[in-house]
Amino acid sequence: MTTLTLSRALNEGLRKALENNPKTLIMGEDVGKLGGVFRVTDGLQKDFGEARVVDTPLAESGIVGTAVGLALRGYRPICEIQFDGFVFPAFDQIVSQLAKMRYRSLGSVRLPVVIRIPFGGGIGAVEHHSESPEALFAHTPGLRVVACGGPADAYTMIQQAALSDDPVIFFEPKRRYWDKAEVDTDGGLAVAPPMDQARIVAAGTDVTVLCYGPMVRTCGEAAVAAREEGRSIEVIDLRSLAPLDTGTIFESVRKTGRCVVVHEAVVTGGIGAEVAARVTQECFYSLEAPVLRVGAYSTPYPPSRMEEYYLPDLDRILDAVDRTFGY
Amino acid sequence: MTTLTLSRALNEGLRKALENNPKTLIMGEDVGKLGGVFRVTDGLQKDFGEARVVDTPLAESGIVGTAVGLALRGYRPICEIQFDGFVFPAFDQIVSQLAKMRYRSLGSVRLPVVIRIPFGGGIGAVEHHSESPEALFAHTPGLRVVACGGPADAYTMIQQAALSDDPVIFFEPKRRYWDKAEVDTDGGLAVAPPMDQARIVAAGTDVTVLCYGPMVRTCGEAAVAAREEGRSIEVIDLRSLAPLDTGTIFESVRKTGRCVVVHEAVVTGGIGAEVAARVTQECFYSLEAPVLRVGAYSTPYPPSRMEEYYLPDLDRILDAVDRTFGY
Amino acid sequence: MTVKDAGRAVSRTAPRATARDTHRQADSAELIQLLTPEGERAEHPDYPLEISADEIKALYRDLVIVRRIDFEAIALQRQGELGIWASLLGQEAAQVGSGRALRPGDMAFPTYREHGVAWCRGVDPVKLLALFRGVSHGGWDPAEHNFHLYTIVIGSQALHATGYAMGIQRDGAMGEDGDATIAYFGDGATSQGDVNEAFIWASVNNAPVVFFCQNNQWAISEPLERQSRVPLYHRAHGFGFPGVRVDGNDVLACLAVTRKAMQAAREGQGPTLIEAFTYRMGAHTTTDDPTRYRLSAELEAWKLKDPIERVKQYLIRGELADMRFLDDIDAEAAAVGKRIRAACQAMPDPPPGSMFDDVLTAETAQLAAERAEFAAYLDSFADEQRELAREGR
Amino acid sequence: MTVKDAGRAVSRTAPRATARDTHRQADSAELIQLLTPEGERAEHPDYPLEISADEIKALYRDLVIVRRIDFEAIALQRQGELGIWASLLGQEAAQVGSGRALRPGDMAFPTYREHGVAWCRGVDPVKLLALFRGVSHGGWDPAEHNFHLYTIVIGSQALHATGYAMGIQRDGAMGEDGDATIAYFGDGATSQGDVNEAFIWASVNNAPVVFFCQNNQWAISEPLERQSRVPLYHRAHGFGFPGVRVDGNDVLACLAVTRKAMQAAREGQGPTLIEAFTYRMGAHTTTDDPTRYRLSAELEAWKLKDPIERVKQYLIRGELADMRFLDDIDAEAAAVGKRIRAACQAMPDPPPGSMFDDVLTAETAQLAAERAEFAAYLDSFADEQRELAREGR
Ligand SMILES: Cc1ncc(C[n+]2csc(CCOP(=O)(O)OP(=O)(O)O)c2C)c(N)n1
Ligand SMILES: Cc1ncc(C[n+]2csc(CCOP(=O)(O)OP(=O)(O)O)c2C)c(N)n1
Ligand SMILES: [Mg+2]
Ligand SMILES: [Mg+2]
Repeated sequence: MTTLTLSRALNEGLRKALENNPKTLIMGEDVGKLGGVFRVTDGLQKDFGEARVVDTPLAESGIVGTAVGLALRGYRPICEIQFDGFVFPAFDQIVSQLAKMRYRSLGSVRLPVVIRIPFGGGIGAVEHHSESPEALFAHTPGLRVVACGGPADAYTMIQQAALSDDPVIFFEPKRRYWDKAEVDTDGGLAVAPPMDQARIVAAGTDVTVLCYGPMVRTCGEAAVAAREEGRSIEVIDLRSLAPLDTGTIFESVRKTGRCVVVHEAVVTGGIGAEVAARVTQECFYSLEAPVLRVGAYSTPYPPSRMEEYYLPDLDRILDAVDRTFGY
Repeated sequence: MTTLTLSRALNEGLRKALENNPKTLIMGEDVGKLGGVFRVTDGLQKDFGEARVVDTPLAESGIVGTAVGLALRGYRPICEIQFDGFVFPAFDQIVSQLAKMRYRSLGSVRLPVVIRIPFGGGIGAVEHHSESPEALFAHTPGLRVVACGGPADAYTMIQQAALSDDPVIFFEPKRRYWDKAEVDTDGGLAVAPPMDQARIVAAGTDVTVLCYGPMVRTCGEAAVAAREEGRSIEVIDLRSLAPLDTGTIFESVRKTGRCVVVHEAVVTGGIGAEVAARVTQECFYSLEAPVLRVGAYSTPYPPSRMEEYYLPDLDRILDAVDRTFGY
Repeated sequence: MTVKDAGRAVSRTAPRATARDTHRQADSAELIQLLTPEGERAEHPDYPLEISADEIKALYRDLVIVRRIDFEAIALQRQGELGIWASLLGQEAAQVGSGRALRPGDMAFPTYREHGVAWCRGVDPVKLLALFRGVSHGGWDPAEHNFHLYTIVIGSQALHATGYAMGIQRDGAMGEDGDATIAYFGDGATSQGDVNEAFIWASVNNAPVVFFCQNNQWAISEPLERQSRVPLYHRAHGFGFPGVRVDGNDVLACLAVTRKAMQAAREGQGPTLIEAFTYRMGAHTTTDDPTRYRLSAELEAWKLKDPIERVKQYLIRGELADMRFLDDIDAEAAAVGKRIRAACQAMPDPPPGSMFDDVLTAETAQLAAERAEFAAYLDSFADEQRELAREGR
Repeated sequence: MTVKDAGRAVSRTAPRATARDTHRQADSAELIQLLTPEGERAEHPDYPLEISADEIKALYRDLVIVRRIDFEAIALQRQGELGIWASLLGQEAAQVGSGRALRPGDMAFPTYREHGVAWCRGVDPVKLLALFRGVSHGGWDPAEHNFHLYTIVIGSQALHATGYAMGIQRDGAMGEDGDATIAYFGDGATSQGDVNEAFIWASVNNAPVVFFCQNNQWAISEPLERQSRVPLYHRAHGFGFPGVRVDGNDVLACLAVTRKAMQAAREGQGPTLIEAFTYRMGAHTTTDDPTRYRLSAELEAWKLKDPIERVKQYLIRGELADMRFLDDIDAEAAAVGKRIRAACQAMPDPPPGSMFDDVLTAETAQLAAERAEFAAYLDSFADEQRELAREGR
């Protein structure tokens, strides 16, 4: 056990991935000497060389497109997209090539490509640096979409993503990069749950709160606050957004009868919509109230001086929890 | 009243838009002499010249990016994306520029840009020619997303889109291009409902079926078939996917107590998810059954020899309707 | 300003006429040619080509067969056996010349029109028919013949080829006997961001990739001057690597130029852009109607530059081949045609349930559930039909 | 092959060293210069510049003031008043020279670093501070000063500028007194598909747009050789329009070269790519730490080429300006600095509800409902606090 920040945990996980397989590569803008703008790849180029930790030209379509080519040659690229808002120039290569090439080949080719995306707001950044585009990828068959919420998961999930023979869109909660926690760097992967399994962060009986990424911590705090008011929240970190671990979700909702989904992304058409639709369909007779959603309003991400109002926080989560008891 | 195919109705609507405003432009690949691969712009270059009906270089980001620039200079470009699967190279310009520039400017600029996208399957095409990416745009604040279902709507909605001072993503059901219907080319816009209003295609009392684009016809046929079996389906053409006309939707569901959403797009994370989540939240006590969704499976669009199994058809819709009565 | 004026304002400033002139007549000074349209051997100082009569005859065979495959496919489409077909008519030399310049270890990244290259790589044409029939989206194993899947989204494969080439560098598989890649794309594709990004990646990494652009003068209905106002091979210079224009209807020149570029690439001299100057003799695809946008005079002029005829003339004039040889090739081509026609007609539709296959390496629970649900749904119809059948009895 | 070998396989074939050499020392033959680092006037046959002492003094004033604005902004960021700042230090001449070459009717499309151009266009620097403070995403009216909003997504604005230029063509606003546009971007941006697509659109349409690339040698931590192995201005030739390299630290050369290119554009001669060869003297932004990736020696060498110092030397040596003038300018700059600092510190946060403004021209019912819901939610806290206050009483 070591105490690591989330950013450091990813760094250690990436190091393991590079050590364990000489075909593993890291590519992206500024991932080399600089170690990435969040230092997630710090020191890796020094130790593994410029051929394995590659500073690419400044073009995201090029990064993903060449990663696809490298994968076809047997490599396992892990691409960094510098910020969430800059994944869109690569969108075509991701949805039309990366996600579909295996299907196109009737299973002849494997595309073990990881696309790391620091996502979400809360760091006082300028435009395009606080986006939450995960629903766009979850709607695209052929991709695995995951998000880590804390250092321990970051460490194991990035390794699992690197080991996956399928493309993985890997979301990292950028405002939690500096959060610290105990990480079991010895036990490692052997004891870690698979990355497509949800995790019960806090057990509870009255209402299920589903979340992922940066909202895991916030929802955990909400559960603590609610407990003081005598309300028992079960917090589940979805971890995998595609596929969803519906088993864990349904079991909890059948128990609690109430459900709130929380994410930073825009509510309309977000992951919460899918979760709500599925939960309602499968737990219809268990539900005491409709699944409520907490997330961003139907506006672009606002200037950062307003973000505290835009982002779901403890109050808005508890407010939604309260509302589920109003039915 | 004239009988027009959907493709011809769009053509007439575009002609009106060009006639009514000298700032209106049409741009895209092969929209000139060829008149577009679906002939939607047939004859327009001949009549309005190469400066107003513009054959562009072959690059979708360039098409949308220059359209944004033209809009800033006071023009009103209507861009054609040749097929749904080719909108992705333009995705960045659409979600990060077109959708956000007005917000960025605190309302100083208007972006009256229409992006026409023939969408959906059923025409026996090769890969990338049968996609249904509408949910990706509906999740993006700053865009209006609409789909026409038949010739009459095509004629008026494309004109309304051209008149809109906001960016409009305009989906055209490509397998319905050759469908014919009566179009009121004299009454015109004055009598047409606004494009963000849903339309009751067939009134009914037992269950609400929501659809749009190519599924409007299919759902209409399902309603007829169901009537023979003594079941009264209310079919609603959503027409606007962002924003949703929730007023019309909720009113119907509160009346029928049952709801099925039908689209060609992948079910997971599709428009149906959002509709289901909202309907459940707002009509919770009226619902006799969960909102069910009919759409594509979690696979890429398959080779066309399998598409009849992949696409929602009358049987699958009626099957879902039946299931809502099983609760 | 009136609507009409707007039109004029543009045409006054746009250099269309000039561009058109530049593009249509490839300046013979810049066009590498080793076999004239009349079937005479030409020499080029930079591209000496030692080639035996047998080798030329083999190329002739390829040319005739791929044209026949194309012909057959068009017919199959007309008869409803294929959904669509993208004809290579007129581009046989560009494809066979470049395709035969490749070594087994080289990897080719095609568009949707490289049937001639597929042939050279040993891919069964029936697989191509399967794609255009709607039975598969490709479905061959790219590693089997080192021929990647057809790519329909314009330009994407240029980046795949470049990434693959970067893999070759990392494998240490460079050198005289090393590997290289070739990316095919059309004139229209040069406008896509991806193709230009591939030029950048290839040049800064000095990657072993050759960009082979078949400039067939048209991108569906758009003539080249809608994509560029200078010859396309110039583009490479701006990115810092060589670009050359070759007579795309000259199989020998295409062979020599591609071979040299591939060799340079594998030996570490980096990328080359080859512009094969040719012409799309047919429609863009079987659903296209070129009479809407181009003049038949252009077609007639290009008929005189036919890529097969000139080889035939060369062989006959030089008495390198007799009628018997030519007839044998025709017969062989006919046999290939017959075989693929039969195979196409006999090709069963894929089992509907196979649409759930190969989405990911391991099926998700979600997909497994959908697969099962679909199977049950299909069965329900079978049940219904059985019942109906029973009732009928 | 071992991991280490892989590294070697690449470096053996990549032409890094050469590229680095090419890039770092701009060949003086190709670099247009009208004022040497020592402050001596130089002549260039293609760029004769008639300029009065007063005009040069005005440029000097601009340079000093924009540096001061930058300096103030960095300080404000350090003090927590701004979230981040992208410094233009070292690039003042490129921005002021090009910015002052524009006519009122011309439209400029900046990145996030064009504070000097903003100044020339008359945009209040406080608006820039508002953006970096997180109060707005820009928020000025592009039409007011013909200065577009800052664009953060690398390269996007090159297409906007080109489209705008196509609008100028359609307006018939070409000609000697017509309009043109200028698109700013960095060296790193030249790798983006969008920038290359803009080159294509501009050239095939012969659009009145000038591409002004400030090659400051770095894209965050990546040196130019990760983006190109040849000088960037070469890029234009491949697309069929002229490219030139100008000393980006020479305000006179930047003025003359931009003026000529803009004039050519408005007169219908099409686009030009200007590569302003300069250096990012500071960090990429205030959150960056350049010591991680570059040597201070480089910085020292560039200090000798300071864009302001050379103008000062020129003015002093030619006795065109006295100390009083220089002091006055410094005082004026200080005043500007003081004013914007005070304005920044006094800048209120936007009312939270304003985040719902200006999403679309007409608010949707959905958004109106969200706005109302949010207002009620905020009120509930106010209520709570009022209650708490009451209870406290
Ligand atoms: C990204 C994208 N946009 C549009 C299309 C539709 N389309 C298919 S082929 C084609 C023209 C291609 O022209 P060119 O690159 O010259 O190749 P050619 O067909 O002439 O071989 C177009 C526009 C596409 N396949 N992909
Ligand atoms: C599409 C996109 N990808 C990545 C980034 C992150 N980013 C911001 S500035 C920058 C480097 C830009 O370098 P250059 O174009 O040379 O401009 P400079 O900052 O040197 O002025 C990067 C990678 C971005 N803003 N947009
Ligand atoms: Mg072509
Ligand atoms: Mg730079």
